[in-house]
Amino acid sequence: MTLDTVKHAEQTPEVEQPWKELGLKEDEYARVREILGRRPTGAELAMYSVMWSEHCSYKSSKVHLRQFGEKAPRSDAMLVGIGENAGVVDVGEGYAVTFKVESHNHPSYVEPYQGAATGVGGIVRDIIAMGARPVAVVDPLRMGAADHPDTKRVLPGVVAGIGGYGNSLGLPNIGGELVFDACYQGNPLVNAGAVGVMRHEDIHLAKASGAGNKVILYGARTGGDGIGGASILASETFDATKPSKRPAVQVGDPFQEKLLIECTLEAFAEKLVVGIQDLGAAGLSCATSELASNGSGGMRVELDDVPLRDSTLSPEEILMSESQERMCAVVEPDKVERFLAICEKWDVIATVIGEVTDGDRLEIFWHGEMIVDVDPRTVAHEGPVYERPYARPSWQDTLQADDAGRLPRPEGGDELREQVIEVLGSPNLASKAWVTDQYDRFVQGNTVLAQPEDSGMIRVSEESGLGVAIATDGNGRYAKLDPYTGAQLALAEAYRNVAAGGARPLAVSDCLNFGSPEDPDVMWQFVEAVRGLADGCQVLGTPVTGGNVSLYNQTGEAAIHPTPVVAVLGVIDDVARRTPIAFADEGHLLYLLGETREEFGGSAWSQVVHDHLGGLPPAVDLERERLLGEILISASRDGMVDAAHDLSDGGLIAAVTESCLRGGHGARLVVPDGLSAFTFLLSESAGRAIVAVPRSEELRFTDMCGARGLPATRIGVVDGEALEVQGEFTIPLDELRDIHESAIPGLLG
Amino acid sequence: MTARIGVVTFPGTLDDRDSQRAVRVAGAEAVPLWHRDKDLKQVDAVVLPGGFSYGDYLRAGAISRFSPVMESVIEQARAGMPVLGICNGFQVLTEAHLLPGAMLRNTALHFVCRDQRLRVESTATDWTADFTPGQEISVPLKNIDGRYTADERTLDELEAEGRVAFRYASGGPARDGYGNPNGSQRDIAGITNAAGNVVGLMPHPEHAVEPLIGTGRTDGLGLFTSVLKKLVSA
Amino acid sequence: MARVVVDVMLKPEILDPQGQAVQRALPRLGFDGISDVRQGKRFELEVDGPVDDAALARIRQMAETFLANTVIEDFSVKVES
Amino acid sequence: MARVVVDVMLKPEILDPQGQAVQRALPRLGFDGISDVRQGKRFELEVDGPVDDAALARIRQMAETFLANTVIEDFSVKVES
Ligand SMILES: Nc1ncnc2c1ncn2[C@@H]1O[C@H](COP(=O)(O)OP(=O)(O)O)[C@@H](O)[C@H]1O
Ligand SMILES: [Mg+2]
Repeated sequence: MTLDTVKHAEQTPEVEQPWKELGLKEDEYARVREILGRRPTGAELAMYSVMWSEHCSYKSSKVHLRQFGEKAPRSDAMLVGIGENAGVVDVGEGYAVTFKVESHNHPSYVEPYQGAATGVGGIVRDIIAMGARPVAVVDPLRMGAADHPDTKRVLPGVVAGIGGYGNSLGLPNIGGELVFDACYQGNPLVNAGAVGVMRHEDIHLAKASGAGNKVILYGARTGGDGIGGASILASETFDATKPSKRPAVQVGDPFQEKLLIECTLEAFAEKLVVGIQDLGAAGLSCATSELASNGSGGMRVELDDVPLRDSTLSPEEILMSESQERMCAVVEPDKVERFLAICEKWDVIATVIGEVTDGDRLEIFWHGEMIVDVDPRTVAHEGPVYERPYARPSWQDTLQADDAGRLPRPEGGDELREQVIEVLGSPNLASKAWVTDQYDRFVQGNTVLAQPEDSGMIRVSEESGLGVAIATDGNGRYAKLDPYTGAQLALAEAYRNVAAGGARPLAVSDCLNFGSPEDPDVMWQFVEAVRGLADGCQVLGTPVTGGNVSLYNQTGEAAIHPTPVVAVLGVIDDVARRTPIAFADEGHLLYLLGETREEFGGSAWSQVVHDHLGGLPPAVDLERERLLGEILISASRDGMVDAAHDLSDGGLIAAVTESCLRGGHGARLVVPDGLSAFTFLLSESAGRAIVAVPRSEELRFTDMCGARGLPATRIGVVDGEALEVQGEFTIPLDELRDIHESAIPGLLG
Repeated sequence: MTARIGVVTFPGTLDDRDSQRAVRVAGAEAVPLWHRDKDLKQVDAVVLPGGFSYGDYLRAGAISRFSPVMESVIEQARAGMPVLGICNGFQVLTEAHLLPGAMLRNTALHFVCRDQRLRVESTATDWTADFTPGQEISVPLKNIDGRYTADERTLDELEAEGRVAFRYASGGPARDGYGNPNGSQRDIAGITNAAGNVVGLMPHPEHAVEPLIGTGRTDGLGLFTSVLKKLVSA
Repeated sequence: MARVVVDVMLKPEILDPQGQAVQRALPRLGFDGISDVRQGKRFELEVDGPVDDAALARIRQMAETFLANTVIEDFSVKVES
Repeated sequence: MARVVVDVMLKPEILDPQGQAVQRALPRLGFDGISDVRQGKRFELEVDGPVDDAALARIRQMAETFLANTVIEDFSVKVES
């Protein structure tokens, strides 16, 4: 077979090329030919096809994601915004924090352990690529029905994979979610987030500049992993009946990645790195074209120099390989030796594979012949952009009209007690300890808060106590009822969780999990959710710094619930001031902050007791969220509250239960005037939290709420060995604990 | 002059910086040691920290045990220098035959992370003198290969010679950290050599040295202050 | 009673970090001349009753659906003499 | 080039929870008649040069000191044909 060189391509314009198999559309292929003024070589075709896939080019979502930039609130904290591997925010004292959430949904369904493990690996490399030391991971998960047999296959594998990889890297897992819903049966969502810390001056970007600078590939050898994966994986509906379409499964090597972290940080510390990029989806195609197009010059790469695990790989395959645990650095010539020495110290294979050139072309050679000659911008940034048609689904009105407020409610204390127990023991509200006990939350010795707290919190400075907090949230049921509001509720909840711990929310990352963008209904959900999130961030003053879009999460015609997962990052001046959720002391007074309305659309109660999804989700008032946040932060800073817990799914009763169990104390609750016990306990109105106030602080605290106009209702006291709702029912703490803790182990056995 | 305590970093070690912090919190000087160097930099004691050295790919601790630094550690340990192996470090010590027995996969077959209650069984070691016999402490535990195993004769010998240093405490509910988390024989969490200078344990005392952080307790500090006292008074 | 052994190895094209770690360690331990190491699993099954074709077919099916993850692993079944 | 296989199994007296977990799962999956399962490791070594007695002796030593932990494991070495 003759090598398909650039020269050869020029001479043989008529050659049939497998653009379709590689996932390109006819007009996209034509566009490639137009850009090049000839047909692409096989290697060029490989590059364009992966880089122009949905996964890499965001072709369906791009036009909408722009709002995150356009509507971004002014924020002095923002150091690096959308577009880089991850956003970076200033947290004070010269420290900067980078964080991001990504999806690894399809691979985790095919091979739960490895899919989830490599998901963690990928997001952590994004963090290192910014110049930061990774300090924590989080894992928002959505699984099929808890009692479905396939959930028993997927969930334990996913959890073991996330733990197996993250634990081996020495990254504390400080948060996440686990939600079960039948809509995720064939499309579980495995999102993974990571947080990294650096000094301002250590921020690095993915760009190759300075002619003559060397391009160094380091980390694992390149094998045949996931070849074509990027395009096939993300651009077509996963169809279990056609196993040949399954992407090759990649096996993660966390040990290699740990070495990669340490050697990269050492190279940063010695200021050896001009630009850096991790290798993720689209492997070398992505790294070389992005580095080159973001820099000032061009790049020349000798593909023969790439260390291979499988010597039979073709140049196209090398360019498309998605082998894990690799990075690409741009290094000045006189620093190359030192860079390689550091890699050697850490037993990391490192090879100079090319250099930055004066020109503006990306040129790739194989056996001395040029096989790629492209303008890197056309590969990395000028992919197709779709304005996909979208329309409010015809069924949306019917769904919203099916008001959950009309569902039969419990009559009397006994029935209310039964239903409360049913809700508390449902898999979505039960303790997630079965999962989180498989994750190391202590490593690095800086964990201040971790599961089951509202947010995870990490100390950044041992000297000052400066810390950061992160929480992720997203409720697909709310978003199904109204994607605009649903996205804002996800944002509001994560924001509230961060504030409840005492940290000031600063910035947002997101992972937008949706069905097929080719379905106008789904596209509408996506458009609405993005608009909701962008508008919400504007009001809350928390810019979106980056994120990830995962489309085609559907099985046949059935899409998952629209599931925008939102991560909010916050900062706290002194972690000694953090507020935990535990009711730790008897006699503390319980206050409910915010207003409770009759809001049951999409609620846990409507799902668990009535298997119902309809009506409208709870209303959002972001100004109110902001005020609530300010109160929670002030109360934490000034030591006015001893515990705080946000209210979300399951309503007040779920939050009180968690705080009681965590603290080992019961509580006596009184139903406030004007509310039914049912609404008081189970409504899911947003913008609420409960706090435990020491008696000595009561006046100061209520004065503050009064002065700022935040409704604060005294609803009870921390007391005894049971949870008592006066005049309604009592549940002993032991029984409550049993309900809470045995549900998930019972399901997974 | 305070004591100098070395902390070894193998490829894949995770808790080296935490162990250094614990050493400092206890009031000693922490000296980083590198697996490829035989040179122990004249430290007075050595900590082999936790992690997944070499990925634990063959067996936990199996590859690290052959590193150059271990040649010196083995030699010095035999000569009486205090050595503490935590988790992966404990595994390295058993692989190096400085401590008897071996570690197997947890009976639950998965990683276990929890706040663990321990009973201090022996205070006659360089690393436990600051505790009182029978004292109960609580420190984080996190491992997947933590099931301590040895043959019956070895176990009997350990018991008879008072060389079980820490045991998983019973007497309370699992959620409060009681009970054997991994199927270790005779609830053994940590042991010592006959001379009392080499101690290995699976739980992580270095994660329990500061209020607020981790479990918020400082029960682990005693190991580090114990050795410091011995070194300073020596 | 007879013993049937099922060997499960990662497919050749799949990365084997465990085997690699062993291989890289060997020269340091003074063992040269090993150009590749792959690490897999070995299951020893004690079978009640005769190991006839039907039993072997069942074990093969067990290996395929349960002992091996055929997305990434190959297996082989043999009767131990 | 020749292949040498080293099998490493837990000693019979050592509890093997992995093997047990497999065995317990089998009846649920519809596989009966397996009275015991043990799970161990299999190493496939590609040896440069001839696998003569000297080479085998070296590999046996490698297994004894490194591939197996003889406190808990037994091993066997065989040349693959
Ligand atoms: N998959 C997971 N990984 C890590 N932490 C998790 C995971 N699932 C739940 N958690 C943690 O468990 C706690 C309770 O979860 P959840 O009920 O979803 O909280 P909330 O409703 O406040 O968002 C939180 O601390 C959350 O971070
Ligand atoms: Mg929460």
